[in-house]
Amino acid sequence: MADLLLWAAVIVLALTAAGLLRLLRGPGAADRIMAGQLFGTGGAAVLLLLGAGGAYAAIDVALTLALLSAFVSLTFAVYAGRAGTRQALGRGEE
Amino acid sequence: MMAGLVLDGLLALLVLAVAAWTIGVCQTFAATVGFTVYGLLLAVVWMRLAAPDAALTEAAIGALTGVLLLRAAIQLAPSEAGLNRLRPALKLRLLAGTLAFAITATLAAVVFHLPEPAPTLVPQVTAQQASTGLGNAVTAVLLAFRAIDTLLEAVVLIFALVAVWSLAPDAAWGGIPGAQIKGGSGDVRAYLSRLLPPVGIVIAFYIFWVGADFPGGKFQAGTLLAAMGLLATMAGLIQPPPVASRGLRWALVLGTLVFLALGLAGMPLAGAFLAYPEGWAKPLILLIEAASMLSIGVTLGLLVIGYPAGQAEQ
Amino acid sequence: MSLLIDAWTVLAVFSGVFFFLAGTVGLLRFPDALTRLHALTKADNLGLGLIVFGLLPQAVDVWMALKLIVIWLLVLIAGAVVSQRVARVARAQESGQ
Amino acid sequence: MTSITLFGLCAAVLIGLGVYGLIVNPQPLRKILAFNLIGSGVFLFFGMIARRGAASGLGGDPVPQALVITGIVVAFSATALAVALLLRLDAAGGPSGLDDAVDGES
Repeated sequence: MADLLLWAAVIVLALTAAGLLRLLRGPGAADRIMAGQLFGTGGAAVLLLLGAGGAYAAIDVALTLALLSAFVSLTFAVYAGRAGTRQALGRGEE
Repeated sequence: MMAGLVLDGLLALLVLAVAAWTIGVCQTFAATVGFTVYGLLLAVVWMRLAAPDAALTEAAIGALTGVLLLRAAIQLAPSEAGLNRLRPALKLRLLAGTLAFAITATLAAVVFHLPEPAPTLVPQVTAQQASTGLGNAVTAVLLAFRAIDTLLEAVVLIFALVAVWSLAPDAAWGGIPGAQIKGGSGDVRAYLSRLLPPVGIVIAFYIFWVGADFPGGKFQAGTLLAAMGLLATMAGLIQPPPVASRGLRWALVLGTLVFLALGLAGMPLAGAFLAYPEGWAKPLILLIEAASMLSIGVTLGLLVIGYPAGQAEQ
Repeated sequence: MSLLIDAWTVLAVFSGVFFFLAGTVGLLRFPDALTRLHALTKADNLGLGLIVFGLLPQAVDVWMALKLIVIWLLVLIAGAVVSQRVARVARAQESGQ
Repeated sequence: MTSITLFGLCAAVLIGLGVYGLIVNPQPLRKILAFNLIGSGVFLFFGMIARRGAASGLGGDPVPQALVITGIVVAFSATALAVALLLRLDAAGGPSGLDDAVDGES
């Protein structure tokens, strides 16, 4: 059973890694924040699967992660939304 | 066990990919997002290394560092935009690359030549752990066997905050730390900033309480409190107290004072500095943890908010 | 009985993983930021929700089950609020270009 | 090739990446970010050593793990101080690029 959950964790991590492409290519800040959010959710899912598989402390880590990824994603979205940011970052874009 | 190795391999590759990308990408905002993702992945790596306390700390501190770097990136964006397109000379990059490769190769060699009967302090810790009454070995090390490190670490945090505050321009000294944040916008963001902090505080106290016997503890709980405070502050719902306020300064040093007082009390009562009288270890440790959790939370939050900039500059 | 529980866990967890797959494919393949956002938040929250439901019977005590539910609710609420802000950034980004 | 060695090598490469980023990146804020990579690489190295010392029911040796926790928090406060210095330098209109050699070539 634990091994099966571990394989599920491997698949979820692989899928989250695919989300990395969007992080790398994402034309705009919005796409990058979304990729960050996907990592937050995916990371929490991987930790839950590890936690149920035996390392019970992983559930607490997932709890902290879920709480803080909300905080970080919101802060990134707010700052990316500010007029000054887009204009300043627009110039910096490759 | 195969699944474990595949998971670890994928994790290591992912961590390195995100780290390399964070170094390579031109745009600072993207690098900050990459660094936050890197912190998340590192928390999972710490779980795979059977260090749940470190995973909790990494997840919490990673979030604070991400926000800290983002705020700095936004403020420095105009002046640093010009530097974005500057590609350092090829010569410099080659030299840096060889140095980095040399460091990595040496460390890799060390990894392969570690002493075979791996040195460990587990027997000593487990032997003495019963006297502290704590189930969590890491908390026992942090607050009983190596209490002096934790005490000095709390002092280092206060020094860091004093140093950050001392950067304030003279006109703004004693004022409200951080840039003046306009009033809470009534939109969805204020909704979450009102909803999360109570939940976060309950989770922080849970993480603190569970830290005695299971992974958790005051550092992780303090960081969560700091994150919730920041969330409310950045939404403009609360304002950090001015630097000059007495209450704030007491809150900052409370944890260290309690730690120091109990440590000194240990000398007459238990024969040595930072020693706990027989049977009293757990309650005293929990008292110290409670006090330093609040102090660490306030200190870390104010470290992110930064020095009082006053109206002139922002 | 425990076989039934394990079967339920496997079924729920792997359907949750399937929704993660859908979410990630949506994030990569959809043309613009707003559609990607739609795919991301819907699929991920559902994926995590199914994984949580799959793991509930495996919980050793009621506290663990409670934590699983709290984690899922946190991700749901965060997803809802943050996607609003990200949509605003995405729209501004579209109009900006 | 156990997963412990794997993470040890991962830590070594992280430290190398951090050093490279620290030297090459012209922006001071990115240098701070690279410095954080070096820090987390070193802590990961500690974690690998701790994992090797696992015995009698403990997943890892608690002493290096305790050092890592203290280290992560202190590294954060050092980063906060470095960022504050940078912001104050910027606010006072100081030069944003620290390294003239990079600017010199243009």
